[in-house]
Amino acid sequence: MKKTAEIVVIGGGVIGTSIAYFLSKRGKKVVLVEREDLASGSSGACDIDIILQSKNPGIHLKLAMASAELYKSLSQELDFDIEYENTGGMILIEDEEQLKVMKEFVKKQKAIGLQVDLLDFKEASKLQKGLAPHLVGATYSPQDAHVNPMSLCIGFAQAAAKLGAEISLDTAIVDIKTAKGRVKSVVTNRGEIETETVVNAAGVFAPEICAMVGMSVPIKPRRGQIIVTEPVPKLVMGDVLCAKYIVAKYNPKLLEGSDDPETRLGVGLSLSQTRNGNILIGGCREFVGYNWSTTYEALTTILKHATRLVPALKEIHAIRSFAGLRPYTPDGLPLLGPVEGIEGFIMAAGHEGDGIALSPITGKIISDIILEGKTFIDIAPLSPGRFGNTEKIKAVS
Amino acid sequence: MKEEYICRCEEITREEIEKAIADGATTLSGIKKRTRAGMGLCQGRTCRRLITQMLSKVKDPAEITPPTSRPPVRAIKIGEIVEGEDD
Amino acid sequence: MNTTEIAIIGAGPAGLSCAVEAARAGVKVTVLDENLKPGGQLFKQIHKFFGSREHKAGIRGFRIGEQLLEETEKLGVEVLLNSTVYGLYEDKLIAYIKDGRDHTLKAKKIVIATGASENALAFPGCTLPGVMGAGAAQTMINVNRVLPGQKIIMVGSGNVGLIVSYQLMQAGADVVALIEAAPKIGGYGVHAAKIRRAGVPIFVSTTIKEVLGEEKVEGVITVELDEKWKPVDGTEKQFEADTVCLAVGLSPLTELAWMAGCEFTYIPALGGHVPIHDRNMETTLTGIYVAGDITGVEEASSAMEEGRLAGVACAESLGYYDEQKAAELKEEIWERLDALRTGPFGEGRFSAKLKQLNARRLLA
Amino acid sequence: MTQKTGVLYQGYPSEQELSGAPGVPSDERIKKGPVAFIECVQEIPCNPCEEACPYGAITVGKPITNLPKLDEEKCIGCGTCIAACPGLAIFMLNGSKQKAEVSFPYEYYPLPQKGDVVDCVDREGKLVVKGTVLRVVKSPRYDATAVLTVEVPMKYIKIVRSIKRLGRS
Repeated sequence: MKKTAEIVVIGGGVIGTSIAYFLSKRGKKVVLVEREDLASGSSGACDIDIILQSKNPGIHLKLAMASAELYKSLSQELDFDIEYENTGGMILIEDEEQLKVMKEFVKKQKAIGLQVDLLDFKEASKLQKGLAPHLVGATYSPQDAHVNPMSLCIGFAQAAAKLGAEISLDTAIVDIKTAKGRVKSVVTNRGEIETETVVNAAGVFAPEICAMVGMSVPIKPRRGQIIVTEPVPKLVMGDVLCAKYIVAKYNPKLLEGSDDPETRLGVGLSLSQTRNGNILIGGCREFVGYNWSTTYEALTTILKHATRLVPALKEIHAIRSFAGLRPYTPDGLPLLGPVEGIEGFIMAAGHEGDGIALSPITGKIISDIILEGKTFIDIAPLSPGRFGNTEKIKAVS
Repeated sequence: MKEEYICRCEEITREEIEKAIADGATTLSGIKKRTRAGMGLCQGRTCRRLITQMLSKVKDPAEITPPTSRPPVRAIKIGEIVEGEDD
Repeated sequence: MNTTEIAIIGAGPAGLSCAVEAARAGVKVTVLDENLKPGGQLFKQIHKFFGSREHKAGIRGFRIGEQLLEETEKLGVEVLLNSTVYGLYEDKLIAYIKDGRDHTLKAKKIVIATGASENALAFPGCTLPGVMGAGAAQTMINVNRVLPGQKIIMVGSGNVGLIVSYQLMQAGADVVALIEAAPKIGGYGVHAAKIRRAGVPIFVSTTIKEVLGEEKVEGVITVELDEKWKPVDGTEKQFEADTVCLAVGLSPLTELAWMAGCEFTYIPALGGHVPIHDRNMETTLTGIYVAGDITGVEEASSAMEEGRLAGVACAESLGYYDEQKAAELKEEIWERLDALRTGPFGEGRFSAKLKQLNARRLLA
Repeated sequence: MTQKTGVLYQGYPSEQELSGAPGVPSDERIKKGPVAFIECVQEIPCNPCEEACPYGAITVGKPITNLPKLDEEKCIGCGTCIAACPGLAIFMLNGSKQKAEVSFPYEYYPLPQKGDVVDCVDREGKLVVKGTVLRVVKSPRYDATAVLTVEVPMKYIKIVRSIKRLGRS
């Protein structure tokens, strides 16, 4: 039997569920289709940071600041505890060279209105105990926060369902049918759904969905690995990164071919402590394709780096590690908005390591675009076709 | 009658797990995401079989496989991992 | 990074037997075990083993452990104790902690002999101090010489439940009752008879409804079950007890096999999901073998035979035995294994292992 | 719940199970003098009793799950098999005297002394009669399994199978 929906959202991660919620809130009949379970992709294999400081000054940081605002009231709005906490965040600085880079970064961020300061070692130690004495200082922003990404997905999905959305788990997309340049229906392993609007929020699998409409997008999986500790009393003040994390994130070319494993693996500290007390110790950035393995080299390199900056971690037991794939794009910005040449096919993927921070604002933007054709900010820099990849789109009937 | 704990490490009761199944969880990872059962020190060695029995009311136990198995399979002090053999 | 020819993870009956068999063929063998003493289950098994002379029947478990240790020392097997293997990585790299430092080991062949862990049971009060696995209680009394309590309720009538009840009494405790949820006793009648004539009542079709006590176990309420295993109201009984031992089966410790990428099959009679292996005990990953309870929960006697099988197969694949010599040795071991898997108790495991071997053929 | 009888339900062999077991001697033989009484009624893979008997009076053969068969003529009641049985399922009965003598494996401490008056129990551990300890054999070959012999009234020769553990309240 043929089902119909006004909008089909593909992907049960923090992006897809947010979009489903924001559209349902505005009366749209949404069907969210997820191949496995909510948060079973990158959203279930990441850290918990909503960090603004790591965003590139410009539209990236503006989106993150807008998103941070939405987060403040989200638990109440969803009537679901997403474990949101406005903890603040720091970026540890190890040497003078890094200090120079961070001074520049902070200046640009302040210009855009981010509250962030440069602290010396003494001030930094007041905020975060157990820092290594050789550190030269740290940045600090009270606006950084964290959230439980899995609870976020479940919270968004349950709230969307209450507003009439259908959450269809264990449902794989087989094909997307188009005619005369318009989306006609979505074929899944549980039947076909007629719809005129499809939102591709499939994260690292977005290219697979795009291929169904003859489009190629430069979203590549970029593996990260995280080590989880036993629950311990409060130790980490909030989101604690290091300057190397920033460098690794925005300069992949710098990392290739280096013989120092920390550089080659794009290792950068990303420390946060869940409400339950487990500490997440990250991270790294590697282009290894669709490979979710955890590696011995990453485990030892990440932990050596982390304990060099925060020696206090040495006394704690590691109980788990995991790997996740970030949907990387060449310019570090997501692909948001309609695809030229195919009516009703909306992109919402490619958030690299910022999916958690940008989840609420992506939901708002995509719902604005679908309902009003525009949103509070010019999203041209995020256009899916900006990489010149939309010429031969399967627009034939 | 006292609470009945299925996951001892994270103190998750039978009721919480039944709710997660009712909310649509069909795998051990799905229950782990929704309740934290299996996230503790023993990484599911104690509760995995009990939860599988609960899940087997809605799913064939042969298809109920554990979440991805990851190092470390024992709780290891981080200081010992970074203290390599060559250091 | 250390290297060796065969790395065996787990120095229990399976691991040690495998080491002896392989070392006897001349192979360089390294055994890793997280405990301070090798032998796994053997050193708490103070009862005499079943089987025939070749299975070392009539000898107490811990003495078999001592014999195996002597053989490993004589044959120059490297036994790394206090060595916790925490990762088996993609390129067969073994990562372990020994004496507080991180090490890695590369081996041509890896034998995973990590055994099984005790199943838990959930009931109100199951987290009270005094509720423990029967195996744990057995370790306490026979290895650590500490009594877990005085008045003990044993849950489960398999061989573990029966034998540990007997050994708890030998250690000076009283077993107030043994309860079994199934309608009949699971373990050997001779083990049941030992505890019945020592005054231990056995209640079949009975399970725990609740364990009483605030800080620790103070009592147990049991309830009877109908044929559909549903509690029957009004059949509650209350016992005074300070300890509840759970002997409700074991599950294979398969984390390392899953991590390495071995394929599994689901066989409840063997303890659930078990790695698929062939007649050489080799898994679906060439060079990675399994032996003992990790690949099907049986008893120590079968574990030792599977260990020997893996040892011979590894030696053969490394060229230390020619095909003909290896075939002879393997045939002998298979005969001893088959002998253990006969009779009303053994044939269930025989057909289960057959199913496991067939799963390998289907994949080949 | 009515308790069904038999080893699978009560944990010890019923009368019928014993009468059918090949390891159980005839009443006549028991009257003639000491003889092994093998309460092994389940086919488990096990044969140490066969090799322990110096007189070849016990046969298991192949497969080793066969129940042990007692040749009551060859058996002289030496008791070596009692401690050899991993299942502690072999006893020695002597019905040739005024009172019955029952020998059984005993692995508890403290051990009774020769001449002690002890509480003799049946297969359910119930006290049935007081008895006197005739012998306590603790040979190294038995590897920590002591073999006790108690003297009890003849009518209990097929009932008494052990004694209450000493030093218990």
